[in-house]
Amino acid sequence: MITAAHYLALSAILFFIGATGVVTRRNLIVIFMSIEIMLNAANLAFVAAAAILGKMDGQTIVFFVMTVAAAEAAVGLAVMIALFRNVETVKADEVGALRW
Amino acid sequence: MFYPLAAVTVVSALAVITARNPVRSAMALVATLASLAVCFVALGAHLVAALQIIVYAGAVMVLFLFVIMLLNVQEDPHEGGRTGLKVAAAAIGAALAALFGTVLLRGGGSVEGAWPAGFGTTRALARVLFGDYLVAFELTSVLLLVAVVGAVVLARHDSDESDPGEVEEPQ
Amino acid sequence: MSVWLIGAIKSLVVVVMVLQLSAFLLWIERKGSALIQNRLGANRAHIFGVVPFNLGFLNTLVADPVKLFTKEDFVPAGSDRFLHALAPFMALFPAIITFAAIPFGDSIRVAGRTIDLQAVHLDVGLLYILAMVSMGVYGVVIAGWASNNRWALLGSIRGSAQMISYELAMGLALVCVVLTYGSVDLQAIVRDQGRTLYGVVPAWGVLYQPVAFVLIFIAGMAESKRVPFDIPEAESELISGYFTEYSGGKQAAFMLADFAEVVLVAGLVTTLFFGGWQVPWLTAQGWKFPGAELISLSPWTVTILQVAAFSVKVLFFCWLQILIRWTVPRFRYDQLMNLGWKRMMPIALANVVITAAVILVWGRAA
Amino acid sequence: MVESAAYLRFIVLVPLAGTVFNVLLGRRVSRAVVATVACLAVALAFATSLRAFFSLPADGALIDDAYSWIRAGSLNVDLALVGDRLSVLMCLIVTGVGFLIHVYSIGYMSHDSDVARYFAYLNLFTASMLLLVLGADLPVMFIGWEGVGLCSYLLIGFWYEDVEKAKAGMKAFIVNRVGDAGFLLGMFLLFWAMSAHGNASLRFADINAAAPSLGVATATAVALLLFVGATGKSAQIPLFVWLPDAMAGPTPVSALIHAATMVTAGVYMIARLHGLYAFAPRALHLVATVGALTALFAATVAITQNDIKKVLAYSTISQLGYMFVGLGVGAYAAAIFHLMTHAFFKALLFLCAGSVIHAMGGEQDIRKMGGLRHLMPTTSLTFLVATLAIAGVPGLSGFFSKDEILSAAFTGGHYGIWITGVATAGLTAFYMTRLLVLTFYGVYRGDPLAYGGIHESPASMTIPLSILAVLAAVGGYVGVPALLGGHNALGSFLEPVLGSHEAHMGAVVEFGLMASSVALALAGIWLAVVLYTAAPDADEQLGRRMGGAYRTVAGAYFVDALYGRVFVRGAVGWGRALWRWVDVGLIDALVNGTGTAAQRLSASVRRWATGNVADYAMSLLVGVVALVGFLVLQGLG
Repeated sequence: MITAAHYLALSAILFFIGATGVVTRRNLIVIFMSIEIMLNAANLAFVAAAAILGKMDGQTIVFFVMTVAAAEAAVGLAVMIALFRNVETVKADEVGALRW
Repeated sequence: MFYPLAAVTVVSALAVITARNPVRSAMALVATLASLAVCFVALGAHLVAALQIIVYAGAVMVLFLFVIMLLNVQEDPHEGGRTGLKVAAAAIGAALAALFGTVLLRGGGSVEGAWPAGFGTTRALARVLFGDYLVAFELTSVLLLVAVVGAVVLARHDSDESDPGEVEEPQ
Repeated sequence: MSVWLIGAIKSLVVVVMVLQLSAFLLWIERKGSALIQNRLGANRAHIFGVVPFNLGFLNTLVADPVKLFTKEDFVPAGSDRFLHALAPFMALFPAIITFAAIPFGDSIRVAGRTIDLQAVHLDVGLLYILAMVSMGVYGVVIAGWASNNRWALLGSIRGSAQMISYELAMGLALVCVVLTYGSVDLQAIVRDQGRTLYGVVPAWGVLYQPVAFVLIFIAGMAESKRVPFDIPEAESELISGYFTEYSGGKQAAFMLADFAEVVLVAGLVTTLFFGGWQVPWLTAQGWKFPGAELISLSPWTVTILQVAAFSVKVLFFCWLQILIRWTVPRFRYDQLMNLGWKRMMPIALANVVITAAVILVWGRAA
Repeated sequence: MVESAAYLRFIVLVPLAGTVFNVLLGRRVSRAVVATVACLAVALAFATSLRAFFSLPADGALIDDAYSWIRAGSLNVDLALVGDRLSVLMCLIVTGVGFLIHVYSIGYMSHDSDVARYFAYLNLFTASMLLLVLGADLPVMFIGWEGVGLCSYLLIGFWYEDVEKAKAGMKAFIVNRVGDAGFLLGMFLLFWAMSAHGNASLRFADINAAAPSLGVATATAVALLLFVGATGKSAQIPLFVWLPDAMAGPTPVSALIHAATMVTAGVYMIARLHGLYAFAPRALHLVATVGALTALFAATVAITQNDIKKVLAYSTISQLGYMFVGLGVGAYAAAIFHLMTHAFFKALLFLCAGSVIHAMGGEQDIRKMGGLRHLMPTTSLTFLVATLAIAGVPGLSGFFSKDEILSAAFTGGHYGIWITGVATAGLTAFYMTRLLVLTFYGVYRGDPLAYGGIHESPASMTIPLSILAVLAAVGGYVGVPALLGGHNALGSFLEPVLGSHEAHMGAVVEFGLMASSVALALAGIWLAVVLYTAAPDADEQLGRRMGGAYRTVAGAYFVDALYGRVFVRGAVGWGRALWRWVDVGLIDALVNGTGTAAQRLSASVRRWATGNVADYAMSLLVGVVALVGFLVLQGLG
């Protein structure tokens, strides 16, 4: 019997994978993808919650999360293109001009 | 059905953060998203699943790939550096997963119980979306518009570079 | 367990149908293009070298795949082998599984069980198709990337840009369709087209949404990346575009995917605008011509007629696409983008607004 | 009886307008326009003063309450001007003499490149001096007091390219600050005392009226503090040292500021506050003593000076001493009388000296002059008149005013002071005659090549000289004492303001006094004529013969050197010590230490900001784990 707990655990694991990716990777695009994993982990939790409660609100939230994620991806990738045009890199640790 | 699906999801997610090549990461992410879509279907969220594929796999990830190719991001030979950070991150991430798992598991309940009639259908979602969340929905459209304009402004070359008509103007 | 079994059988039927149709299209294209260009076309595939035994399309049907699959599977140096191998399947797979949602007949009753003549009955069928079509782009992108070849990469970038662009117009046109029928369930949409207007004219979607039909047909052709939308392949410019570095079975997969997409477009257009499996004036009980008595037919007969009608319609639109492919020259890249963004998108948007307004004022047709 | 007269303010404002004009436009218009505007401004002020003079009420004053300046708590200070007999007389002196000096300056400064600035300063000085004179209360007077100090500084250092001259200006300013500190303290104390008696006003009328109720101790303290201010401004012992150096300025400036007007401000101030001083007899006695000592001291120094302007400077100090003697013995009217006659003849002397310097091309050493009377007849003649006037030759102005002071001193029983005064009169006659003889008589001792270039000054200079000569000659007849058949018009004119000081000893005694001083003066003249006509180098012989004593006197008793050693060097030493130990060692160390500490702290903290997103994400993650862990534990517990 698969319970909501299974899906929620899966969600937690995915979130952990995403968070780890954000911290360990240097490539900004991959970091971005890791963030998408985290967002999707949250989505999964929402959908599972909707299934538990039998209400549609969870799925509706997912709709909004997706929209925001799409907007974020559009702007974020545009930023990356602008960044690359200026400093010729998308490595997170090579873009430290504003440090200190 | 759940366990193989979960396995695929987790493995592909791991592939996203371990692959050296960004394109492979992206493809692994597509796999993750697709298997998550299947999870959504299993949880009765058909429309969300379809949207997941259309929006994420179909649009966002293509955008990612497009940018990767445009910037021609190569494999990173130094990606192996900072082992300490990686170990620490993995440890903390695991701790986080454990904590979340603890919390989430306590809130467990059946997902295959009696859903109300029409649960997960387009009609049901639309009813909520255009009812309780109408304002948020409309605001989302504004957000998207702003994001589109912002993306265009950011990614655009400077106008004096890209406009050859200006250059060819006779003196 | 029988649910699984029935599903498996249906899936198998659909897959085989699509693949065979695609292969068949290969022959049609060869002979059709010869017909259009006033030449003989493929005529060298003999059986045992005896001309009378040249059974036309059957020979080519067998010979082409055999030839393709027995060629060397070449992988260029410095490429990503895994992705290189993955790409053809990424191209072919979405094209084939899209058919899962397309109904090819009304539901039938066998041994007390109602079976939809549709691989999977999806509540969100139309969105599913859109989703799968959007997945098709990966094959192109990955192929170009994995080939470690500039032409291939250029082709894949062109291809992805083109597909994303036309997906937009297609999506907006599909919105009109959804508005018209009030459903995203393809079976429901087809059933709805079984009505007649004024008791005479079959209420096919093209009568309600002619603009959407044209848009979806054009966009669909663009999605299949065939002439005049073959910018990503463009032999004269990019050798062979994104699958320049492919040979043997993998190249065959790409070709198959192309033809599968042709079939898919035909199937989609048929389903949405030309009544799908609906035969004019044919009801579940039999033919009911306007102003005439009901000609009673057995359910099996009706089903066979429906499937046949669907097949004929699909074949017609396949042929139409091939006709266009061999008639119209290739667009330039800027023309392609202009058409997608500056012509079709605004038209589609206007169409959405007008449709919504009409429905708001007069109500839905159904 | 008080009459409102709003035109009083124009006496101050018109010269000020001249300043504004010359500051803003002076560099753009011609020299003629600059000079005309400046002179016209003073002339208008003089005319307005005349109007005020003729419309003076019989017993009372004109008041111009121009503006309510300070309203703070119980303190009410109005920017009010008062035109009573004293201040209007002063106005006439200031504007009259000032006008002549302005006219004289046209010729004197004709070769200078920065006339606009000169006349702007001069007009500003006139305005400030008139404000000082007309001010109805102490703070307003103080504005004028500071204003004239500022102008004095600016004009002494007018040729600021010469570092010595700029330094002289600074010296004048700094020494005056010492006096001003006394003035300010006196003012504060007075305000405190007045407030304590329920009348928080600093109007002169109120002060003089309230003086009896202040108590002798308070009145004495206030009077002494204000007198410190007066010694600064009027160059009395111990703050006289700036005046000889102030001769660095243009000579008309010396005439106007450092002889005729500004330096008399202290005298005027004490006369104004005579009601207060009347109740501080000890202070008054000190004033007289200081005045007498200064008079004698400066006269002795003047004998030994060889710079024509330095002689006149010490003479001025000496004559100011006379005025303070007058004040000190209670003869306020006599002091003002002497102030007026001194303004005439000392201004004339300075202007003549200026004429000589102008003619000699800047030469000021009298040892290199001589015989100039043939070349500069007008200057020579007017100088002679002035010399006789200051020497106290009967019939000329100095005789009457000086005699009045001396007789007042004797009458008041201040015999020591009287003796000092008489001795000073003799010395004055001697050194002035010495100056006259060495400059204009005998034979020319200067550069023979320059002899041919010496010429009489232009009319713009000689006409003021002539007018002043007439005034110096006859100015005394406004105050002819009753003894000589007069009725002391000035004294009675000022009586409503200053009160009367008529204490007669009898005709015989007075004649005796008069005769003794006249005899001493004539003796001084005779000695000087004999000595310096015969031997122009008598000073050198005297110096050789007297040695150290002569050098002491010639060096002004080394007061300057003493101040330099004690105060200046002390102040510099203190400043250096404070700079080195307090500023650098303490304050800088604190400031820099704070900065360094912040820098070190941030240097270690900023390592957190690596610029790497991964690290930020990591810390975020740690925080999330901690937070969630806390919540989980709380939820489990």
